[in-house]
Amino acid sequence: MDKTKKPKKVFVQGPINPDFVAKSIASHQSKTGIGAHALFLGQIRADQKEGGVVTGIEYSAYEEMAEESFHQIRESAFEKFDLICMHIYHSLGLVPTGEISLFVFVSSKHRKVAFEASEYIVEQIKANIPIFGKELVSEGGYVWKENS
Amino acid sequence: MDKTKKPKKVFVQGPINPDFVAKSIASHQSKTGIGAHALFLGQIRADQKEGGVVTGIEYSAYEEMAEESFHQIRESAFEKFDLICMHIYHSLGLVPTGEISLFVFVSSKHRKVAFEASEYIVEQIKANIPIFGKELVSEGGYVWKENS
Amino acid sequence: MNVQVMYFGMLSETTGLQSESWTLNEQVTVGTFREKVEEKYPLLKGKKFKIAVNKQIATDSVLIGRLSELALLPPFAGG
Amino acid sequence: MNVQVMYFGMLSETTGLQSESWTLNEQVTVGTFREKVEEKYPLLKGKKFKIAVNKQIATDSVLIGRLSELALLPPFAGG
Repeated sequence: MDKTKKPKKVFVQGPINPDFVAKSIASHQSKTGIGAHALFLGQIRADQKEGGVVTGIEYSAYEEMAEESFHQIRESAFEKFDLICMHIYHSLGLVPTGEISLFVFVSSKHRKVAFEASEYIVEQIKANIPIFGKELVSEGGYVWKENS
Repeated sequence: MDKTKKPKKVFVQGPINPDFVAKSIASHQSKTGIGAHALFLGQIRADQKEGGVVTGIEYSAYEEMAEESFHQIRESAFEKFDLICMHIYHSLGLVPTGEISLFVFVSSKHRKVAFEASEYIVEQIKANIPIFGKELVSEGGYVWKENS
Repeated sequence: MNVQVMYFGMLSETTGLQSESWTLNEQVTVGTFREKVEEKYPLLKGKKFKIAVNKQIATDSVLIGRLSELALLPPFAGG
Repeated sequence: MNVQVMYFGMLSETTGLQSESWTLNEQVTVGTFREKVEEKYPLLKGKKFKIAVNKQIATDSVLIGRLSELALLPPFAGG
């Protein structure tokens, strides 16, 4: 299966394509111990800011540290939850409003584990990965995003 | 948006295709109030049974009642959770091992609501929809499936 | 009065039927109908099943009305 | 000793730099470095930031060793 714990490539340039999600799903159909997949997708909202409406987010990261932090999240998730597979993808660079910047994909035998792991991993990413985001607004400026 | 509460078509014949999932995701990119999508996919496991390993599930349903029950789940989910969109698809007929028989797709502004609604809806489906499943096993027989 | 009775999943194997018409007295409850159907198909006795009246799961005290659609539902397996 | 210091996100705007080399005394703590960097770039004082030493978030009492890689990290925005 997929339990090798070597660091995996997480960052992708620009938005995450729905077809990429489809390919990820299809590639798990040969893993017949899986009964449940939980997928989380983060999509860029057109929030209203002082300088207009958000048109996209420009992501940057401390990449070397982020890769290590993603690896720690992977390890702790595999320890806490009886997962069969786990994949994380996050965008760098510009992701326009309406497009996807985060894709967390966990698979397990039973559904409960998949639900719990999915939420755990997303919360860990929001809190612990050194990723930075500039929310570009329609009137030309930008606002630095801050996770709550 | 998608909040009209008329009954929607839930049942699909045979497995749910990953490309269909991709199309569903893509069709939500114009809804720029969405910040979080939670997707649940149920996949057929190759469980070991007395008569061999499961090779697929043959689904049937009391369709008219099921459509009404799905509609009730939709209504209660929209009442309980601040959702922007919600879609449910379930297979009828034969779904081979490794393929997908259930696709629950919820979208909301913030992630917490999406996680909670996804789990709620899946549990409701498992408990309350009159769907029946014959697990076909490799030695030629079958076992009637029963949700726990 | 006549009512339509449907058998789903493993219960359609037990009865050998997808559906059939029953003639019931007025004011019959679901509980009474349950006894009658188990009398007609003794193999049903060991099985777990619920009875839906007009697409709603019904308890034994519910009265079966004219033109009702009854269904015998084995354990659910959706998902 | 020389250490490399990186500034991310809005902090690279505040300092006008992505990274620079600092000369620090041995046995300097993260807390002392924080004071020094806020002295050098007074606009940092109003900002929330964490300091990572060798890719680990460090508390103020951590000692900065030779060849360390320091990074000033503004609030995270992943997801």
